[in-house]
Amino acid sequence: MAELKVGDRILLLDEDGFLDNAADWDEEVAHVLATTEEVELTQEHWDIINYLREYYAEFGVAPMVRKMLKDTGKKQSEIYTLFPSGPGKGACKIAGLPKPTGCV
Amino acid sequence: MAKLPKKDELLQHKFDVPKTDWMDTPVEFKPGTYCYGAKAKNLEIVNFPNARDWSPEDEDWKLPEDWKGTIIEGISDYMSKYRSFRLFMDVCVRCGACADKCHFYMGTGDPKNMPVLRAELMRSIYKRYFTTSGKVFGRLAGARDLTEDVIKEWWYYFFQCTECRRCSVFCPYGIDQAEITIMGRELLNLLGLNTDWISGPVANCYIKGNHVGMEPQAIMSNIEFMIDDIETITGKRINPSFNRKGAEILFVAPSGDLFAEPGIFTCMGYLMLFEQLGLDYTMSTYASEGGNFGFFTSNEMAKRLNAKIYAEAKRLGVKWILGGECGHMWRLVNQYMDTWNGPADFLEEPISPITGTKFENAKSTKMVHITEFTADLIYHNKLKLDPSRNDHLRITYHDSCNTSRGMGLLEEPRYIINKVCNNFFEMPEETIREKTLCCGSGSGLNAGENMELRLRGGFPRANAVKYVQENHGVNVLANICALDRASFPSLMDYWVPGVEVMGVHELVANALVMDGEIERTLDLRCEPLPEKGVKSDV
Amino acid sequence: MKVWFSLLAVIILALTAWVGVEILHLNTLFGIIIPYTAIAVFIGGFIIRVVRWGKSPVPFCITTTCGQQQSLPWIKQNKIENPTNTWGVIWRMVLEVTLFRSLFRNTKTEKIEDKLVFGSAQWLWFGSLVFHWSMLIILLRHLRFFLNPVPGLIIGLESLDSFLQIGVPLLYITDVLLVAALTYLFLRRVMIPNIKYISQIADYFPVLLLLGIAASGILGRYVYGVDVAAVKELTMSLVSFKPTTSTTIGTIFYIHIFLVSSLAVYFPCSKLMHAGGIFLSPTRNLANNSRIERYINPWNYEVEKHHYSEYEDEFRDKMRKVGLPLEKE
Amino acid sequence: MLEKVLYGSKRYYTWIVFLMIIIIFGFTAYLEQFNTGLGITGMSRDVTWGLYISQFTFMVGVAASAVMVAIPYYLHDHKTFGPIVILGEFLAVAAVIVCMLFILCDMGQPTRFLNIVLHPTPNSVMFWDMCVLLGYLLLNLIIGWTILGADKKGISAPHWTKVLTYIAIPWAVSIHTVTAFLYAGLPGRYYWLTAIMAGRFLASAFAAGPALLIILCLILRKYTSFKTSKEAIQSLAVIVTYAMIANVFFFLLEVFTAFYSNIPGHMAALQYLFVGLNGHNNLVPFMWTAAILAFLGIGLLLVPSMRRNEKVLTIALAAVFIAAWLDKGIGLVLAGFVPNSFERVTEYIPSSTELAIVLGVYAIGFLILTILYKMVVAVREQSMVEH
Amino acid sequence: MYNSRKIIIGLVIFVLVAAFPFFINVGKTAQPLQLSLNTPTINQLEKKECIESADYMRANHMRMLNEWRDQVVREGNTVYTSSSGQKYEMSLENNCFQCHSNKSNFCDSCHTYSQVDPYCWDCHNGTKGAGLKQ
Amino acid sequence: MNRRDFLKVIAAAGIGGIVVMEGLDDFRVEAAEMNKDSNALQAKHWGMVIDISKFQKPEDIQRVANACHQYHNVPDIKDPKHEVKWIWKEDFEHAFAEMESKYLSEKIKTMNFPVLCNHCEEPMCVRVCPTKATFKRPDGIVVMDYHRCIGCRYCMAGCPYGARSFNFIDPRPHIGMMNHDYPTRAIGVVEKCTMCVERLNKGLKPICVEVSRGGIIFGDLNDPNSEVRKVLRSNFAIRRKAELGTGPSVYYVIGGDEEGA
Repeated sequence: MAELKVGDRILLLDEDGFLDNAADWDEEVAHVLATTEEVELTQEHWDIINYLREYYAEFGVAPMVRKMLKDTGKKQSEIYTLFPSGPGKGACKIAGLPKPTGCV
Repeated sequence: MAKLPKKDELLQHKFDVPKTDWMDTPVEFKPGTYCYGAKAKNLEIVNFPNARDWSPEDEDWKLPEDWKGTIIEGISDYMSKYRSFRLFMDVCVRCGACADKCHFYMGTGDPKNMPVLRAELMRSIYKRYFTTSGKVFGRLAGARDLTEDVIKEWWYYFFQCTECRRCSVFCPYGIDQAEITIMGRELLNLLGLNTDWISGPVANCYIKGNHVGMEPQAIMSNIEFMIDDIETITGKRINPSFNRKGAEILFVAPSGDLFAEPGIFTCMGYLMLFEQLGLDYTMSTYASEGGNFGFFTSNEMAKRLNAKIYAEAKRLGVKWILGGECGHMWRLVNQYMDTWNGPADFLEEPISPITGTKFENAKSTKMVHITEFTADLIYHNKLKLDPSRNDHLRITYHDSCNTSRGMGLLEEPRYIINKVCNNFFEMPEETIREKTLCCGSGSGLNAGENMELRLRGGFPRANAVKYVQENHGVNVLANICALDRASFPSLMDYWVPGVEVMGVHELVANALVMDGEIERTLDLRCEPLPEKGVKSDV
Repeated sequence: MKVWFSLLAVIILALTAWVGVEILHLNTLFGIIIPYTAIAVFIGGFIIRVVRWGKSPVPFCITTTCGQQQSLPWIKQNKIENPTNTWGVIWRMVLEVTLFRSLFRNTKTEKIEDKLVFGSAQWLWFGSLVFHWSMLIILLRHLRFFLNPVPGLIIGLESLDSFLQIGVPLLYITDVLLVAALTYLFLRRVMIPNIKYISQIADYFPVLLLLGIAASGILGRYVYGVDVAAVKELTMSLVSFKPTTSTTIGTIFYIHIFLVSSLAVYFPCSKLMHAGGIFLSPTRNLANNSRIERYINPWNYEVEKHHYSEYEDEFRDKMRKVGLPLEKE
Repeated sequence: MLEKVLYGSKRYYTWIVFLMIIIIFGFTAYLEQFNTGLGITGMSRDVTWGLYISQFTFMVGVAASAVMVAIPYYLHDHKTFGPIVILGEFLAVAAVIVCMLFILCDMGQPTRFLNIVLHPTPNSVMFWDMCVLLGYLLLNLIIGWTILGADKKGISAPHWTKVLTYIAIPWAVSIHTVTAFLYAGLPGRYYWLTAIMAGRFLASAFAAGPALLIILCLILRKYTSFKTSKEAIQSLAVIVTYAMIANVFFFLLEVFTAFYSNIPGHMAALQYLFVGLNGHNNLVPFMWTAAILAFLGIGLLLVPSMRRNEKVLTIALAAVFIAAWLDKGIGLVLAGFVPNSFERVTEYIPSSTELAIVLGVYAIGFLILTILYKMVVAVREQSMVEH
Repeated sequence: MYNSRKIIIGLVIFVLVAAFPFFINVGKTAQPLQLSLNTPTINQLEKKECIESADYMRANHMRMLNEWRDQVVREGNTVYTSSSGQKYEMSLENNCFQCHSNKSNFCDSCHTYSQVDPYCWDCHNGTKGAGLKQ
Repeated sequence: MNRRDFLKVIAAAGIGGIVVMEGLDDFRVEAAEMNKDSNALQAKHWGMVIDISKFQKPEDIQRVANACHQYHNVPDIKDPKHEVKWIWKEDFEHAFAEMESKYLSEKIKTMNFPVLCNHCEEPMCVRVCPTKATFKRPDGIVVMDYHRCIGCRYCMAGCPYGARSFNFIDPRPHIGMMNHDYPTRAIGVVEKCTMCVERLNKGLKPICVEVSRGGIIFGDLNDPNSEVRKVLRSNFAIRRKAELGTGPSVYYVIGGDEEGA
C-alpha cells in the first residue's frame, strides 16, 4: 500500500492515492495531496475543498457533481481547470473524501 | 492508475493463439485490466474470511494456511449444491461455438477469454481432483495441479467475466459460463480474494442500504435536488414519499439512479411519472438499492443484501413492489429473490392501480418491472405523450444482458421507446435481444483502475453503436440498466463520441405531458429543447 | 502431439483386437466377454453419471432466456425460447436435442480493420447434425443384427439408406455422411487455430475412435466381405444370452466390435456424456416462471442480515433531521 | 442467414405451406412413378422425352439468364443492376436445381443417377451437361451466398467472388450451349439438327429469363421491402426486347432454311407444329398462341411509352415468357420426335401423374427461390431497418 | 437424488432403449441359420462343394457375382477358373441356379435372415420352381 | 496444427490404413482367373446380311422374331407406346423411307423387312450414352449393360433406326414362356438386340440366324472370305439410312437370286 509522508506523519493511501482513513485529513495533508495531483492550492480550490468537506461531514458521501456545481456556482469546465483529474478523482481526493463506488 | 491506451493500440489484437499451450501460458497482470484487491475493512464488515490488505501485483497473496484444502472442499461442496456446476464441468465437448461470442474475447483476443477456456481453468482442477481419468492420466486428461498460480489465474479471469450469459445462448448444452464464474468467485472468496470495487459496495450496501454508501440524509438531499430541477423544468413541485408505511407500492431503484448522472435523470423520470399518475408509492432509504453486488461475491452475500427488499416491503405494509431500471437486479428478482427470501405471502399479487391490469407474470415475486408497468400504461392510453420533444434524439436501444438473457424483457422497453420517440433504430441483430453484447463493465467490473479492460470488453457493443451512428445518425443509447448508465458514457466518449446515454424513463418523462405543467423549454438535463419541428442533424 | 496420441490410442486398440483374434485366437474374449462387459459398463456407467448429477439439486431457476418473456397479455411471448410451462420446455428440449437449436444460432465474429462483423456460421451445426443423425440411423440399421425377424421399419430404413445403387453390397448413404461429417469435425479441430488451442486428447480421441469404428465397419462390409449371416448368428446368440463364437467371421469384424466396445466403455467417463447431460442442463430444461411460482432451493438456509432496526439505530438522528418516519422516536 | 427463412409474415407462411402441399402432391405422384415405372407418363417408344426434359431445357435457359444482369453490372459497370445481381444468381440456383430434379424425374433408374459421375463418359454431351450445370449451380450458390454474407456483415465481398463472377459469365453461356448440343448433334432428328440451335437457345433464354426476373422484382417490390429501381427494370426490359426479337428472328431462319430447301425431314417438324402432320395436330394451337404472344410481347416492349408503363410491361413480359415457354418448353423437344425413325407420327399427351410431378418440381423450385429471396430481402432489410 | 421422478423415468427409457435387443430376445433361443442343400443336382454330386469354399462363398458371393457381371457383359469373359483349378461358366442361370435351384430355401432364407435385398433378382429370376418376383 | 503437421497426420493415417489392410489381406481369396470360352466365336466386325427373298411371307419374320423374343425373354406388350422389340417387321416405305419413290414397284412396296439394331460402326447410342451402359465390343457388336443403364433414353433419341426399346412398364408379366436360362430386364432400362453375344461367347450363332432358314447370313465383315462378304460381293445390298454415316452392319439383299431393285 502506498504511503504519504506529511511532515513526520506517514499516512496510508489506497491504490489511487486516496486517503485510506478520511480522519487523517487536515489542511497540511491537503497540500501534500495536491502536489500528487500537481495542483497548487488557491482560494478557489479551497472554496471547493471546504464545500466538499462540509458536505461530506453532513451526508457521509461526496455530493453529486451536479449538486456541487450548483452549490458552488462553478461550471464543470472550471472544476476541471482547478482539478485536472476532475471532481471525483481530483477534488474529492485532495479534500480527503473516499472514492465513490457502485453503479456510478 | 494505468494510462489509457489510444484507440488503435486497443484494436491491435487478433483472434489468434499463443505458441504455448494455455496451461503453460502464465497469467500476466497487465495494469488497466484488473481491479484492486478487496480491502480488509470491507471484508470485515460482512465477516468474510482472510480479510487483509493485499494487491494482485504482490508475489505473495497472503492466502490462508490450508487454502488448497479449502478450495477442493469448496468445489466438492458447490458440486453437491449446484447441479449446473457439476454438469457444466462434465458435458462440455469444446466445440468452440462459444469462443467468439464473448465480448472480452472480441475485445482482447486473449484465448483464455473464450468461455470454453475460461471454464477449462476450473475444469482442469475439477478433473485433477474429482475424476479418475484426471487423477490417473493428469495432463493427458486435461487436468492440472492446483497451485497459487492457478488461483491467480482464476482471480484474473473470473473477474474478467461479466456473467453476461451470451455464451450460454450459443452453447448446444446451455453451458453458462456465468455459473462457472459465479462458482469461481465463490471459491476465491473463501480465500478472501475479491476486488475492491465489489467488496466496497457490498459493505456499503450491507450497512447503509446502497452501494454508493448514501446515508438517509444524503438520499433525501439528492432527491430534493432533483425535485428542484423538476420544478424548474415543469413548474411543478412534486412530493415523493420515503419510508412511508401504508403506501400501496414500494418502489426500489438502483442507487446509481439516486446519485450520479445520467442515472439521476432516469430517477427524475420515475418521479415525474409517479407524480402524474398520483401513484400511492413510497421509497425506502433502508432498501435503497435494487442492485446487488453480493451476487458478484457469493450466493450467501447476495441473499443477505437482497433480503432488505422484502423485509422493507413487509415493514412498510405495501401491497406490492415496483422495480426500477436495473440490470442484474432484475436477473435476481426474476431468478433468485423469491427462492432466497420468499415467499412474499405478505404482499398481494400486483395490480396496476391505474389500469387495473393484473401482472400475472409477477404472481409470486410480487415485483413488477417499471417498463412492464409503463408499457401497460401507454397501451391503455393513460399517459399523454408528446414524442416530438424527443425529436432531436436519434435513439438506439441496448438490451441489458441480465434482463434479456436472465429474464426475457425485450419488447416492453421497445414498446415504450417507440411511443415516446419518433426516431428509433435497432443495432445489428447479432448484437441485440438475446444476443445482446455486454457493456463490458457488468458484475462489478466498472471500476476506474481496469478501464482498459472495460473499454476492450465494451468495444463490441460500441462497435454496434457506431454502426447505427454511421448509418442512422444515432445520438442516444437508451438502456434500462444503472450499470449501463454508469459505464457507457466513458465507453461512448472513447469509442463513439457524440452518443449520449439515457435511461428509458428519462425519455418517457421528456415526452410526458403533465397536468398543469408549464410549456417545457428544457429537457430533464436542463438543456434547452430544440424548437418544435426542428430535427437534429442526421 | 495430442492428435498423435489419440491416433496412436486408436491404432493400439485396433491392433489389440487384431493380435487377440488373429494371433492369439481369443475369439471368446473379443466376441463375447468384452462386448458383454462393455454394454454393462456403458449402461451402468451412464446411469451412475446421471444419478451423480441428479444428486446435486438445481437450487435456482437459471433458465437462459432467448426470447420475449411472458409479460403483458398483448406482448407476444416466445413460448419456446422463453417458456413458462412444461410444454414450452418440452418443445425447447426437442428442438435442442433433435435439431441443435442453439448451435443453429451460431455466428462467426470477425475483426476487419477496426470493425467487428458477425457472419453466418452454420457449418458446425450442419456437420454435427449430419453426424448425429447418421449415427442414429446407423445404430437403428444395426438392429438387423439383433432382431429376428427384422421389423419392417428397419427394412424400410435400410432400403432408404441404400437407395443409391452403388457397389456391392449397396453403399449406405449414412456411411458416407458419417465419415464426411466426422472428418469435418476432426479437420476443424486441427485446422482452426482457436479450436485447436482448446482441444484436448479427450476431444480428438472420440472422433478418431468413431472414425476407426466407421472405417472398420466399412472395410468389413465393402472391402473384406464379412459373412453377415455369421455375424448375425453371433449377435443373436449374444442378445439371447446363449453366446457362441464363430471362427468364420473375419478379424475386421472383431476389430469393429472391439472398437465399439471401447467406445461403450469410454462413453460414461467422457465428454460423450453430453448425450445424457443435455437433458439435465438447467439453463435449458427449466421454465422461466420463477416470478410466477416460487422456486424452491432445497438447501436454502438463513443468513445473517443487517435489519432495519439496526439501520435505524445507526441513522436515527440523521433520519429525524430530514423528516423520515421512524419506528422508535 | 438460414435462420431468416424461419421468420416471416403470415403471407409468407401461407405461401410456403401452399408450396409444400403441391410438393407433397407432386412427391406422391413421383412415388407412384417410381414404383410403377415411366409407363405412367405419356411418353412412348417414339416420343421418348416429354415434359420433364422439355421443362429441363427451358429452365436451363432461365438459369443462364442470370448472366444478362451480371454482364452489364460486372463488365460494363451498369450500377443500377447492383441490387438485383444477387436475385439473378439465386434465380439461377433455383432454376438449376429444378433442372436437375427434372432430369432425375425422367430417369428410368433414378437410384443409379450417380453412375454419371462414377462412370464419366466425356464423349456424351449429357456428361458435360451434368458438369456445367453442377458447376454453374456451385458458382452461383457460392457467389450469391458469399455476397449476401458480406452484405449481412456490412463489408465488401472478398475478391475471389469477383473472379468467380467472371468465370460464371462464360459458364452461363456454356450451360445453355451444351444443353443445345444435347439435341443439335443427333443424326436423323432434323428439327434439332441445326447449327443455330445454341443461338436460339440463348436468345430465348435471354428473353424469358430476364422477363421472369423482372416479374419477380415487381412481385418483391409489391410485397416486400426490396424495391428494385425503375431504371434497372427498364434496362432489363430492353434486354428482353432485343433478345426476344433475336429469338423470333432465329426461328424464322429455321423456317426459311427448311421450306426454301424443301427437304422433307427439315419441314416435317415445322409442319407438325403449325399445321399438323398426317392428321396429327395436338401442338398446333399452342404454337400459334406462342407466335401471337411473341409478336404481342415484342410489339408492347418496342414502344417505349408502353414499356415504361409497368402494368403494360408486366403483360408484355408475361407474353414473352409464355411464348418462349411454349416454343422451348413444349414445341422444341416434342416436335423433335416427329416424325419418328419410321416416318410415323406418335403424339404425346402428358399424363396427370406427369403433370403433378412437373408441378411438384416447379413448386420445389419456387420454394428454393422463396427461401433464397427471403434471405436476400431479410439481409437487405436489416441494413436499412427503421422503426 | 433431486428431480428423481423425471430422472428415473429418463433412465428407465435409456435402459430400455440401450438394452432393447436383450429385452426383445429374452427367453428366445437363437435359431442357427439353416441353409438347405437339398436339391436334385446337389444330391447327385459326389463331392458337395461350391466353386470356392463355403465360407468364402457365404461372405463373398455377391462380390464375385459383381465381378462376373462386368467380366461377362463388358469383357466377354465367361469362364471362371476357381482356386482349385476347376472351370465354371460365369452365369447365374447356367451355373449357380443349376445346383441352387431352391431359391426360397437357400438364397432367400439367408437374405431374409441378414436383411439384405439384392436387386439381382429384378432380372435374374432364380430357378424354374422359384416363381417370379413381381 | 500447421499444414505440414496436418499432412503428416493424413500420411500417417494412410500408412496405418495400408498396414492394416495388408495385415488382413490373407483373409481374402486370391483373385481367380477369368477367361474367354475357348469355343467362343470371334471376329473383327460381326455383321449380317438379310436376304429379303427368304422373308416373303410375314410369318417368316414372325418366326424369327418369336424365336429371338422368346429366347431373350422379350415381353410381348400390346400397347405400341410401351412395346419392346428386338427384331420385327417393317415395310419398305417405313424401313427405307428416304428411298421412297412414287413409282416403286408394288412388289417392293409390299415387301417385308426384318429390322433390328444395326450394330453401327459409329453407333450414335454409344456416343451419347452418359454412363457407358451401351458400348461397342471389339468385335463390333453394340451391347447394353443393363446394370449400368440409368434409363435416360438419350440413346433412343440418338438412334436413327428406332432399334431401341425402353422398359416403360415391368416386363415380367408380359413374358409368355419364360426362358429360365436367360435373365429378364428390370423396369426403367433400355434394351435392344445384342446379336446374341451370350451365344457367340459359347460358340453358337445368333438365334435369328439359326431359325432364319438361311435368310440371315452372319459373319465377319472384316474377313474377305467370310460368308457375309461373299454374299455382299455377289449381291447388291442396301443399308438403312447409310447417309447418316453411322455405318450399319446389317445389310439387306433384296431379291436374293433375282436381280436387285
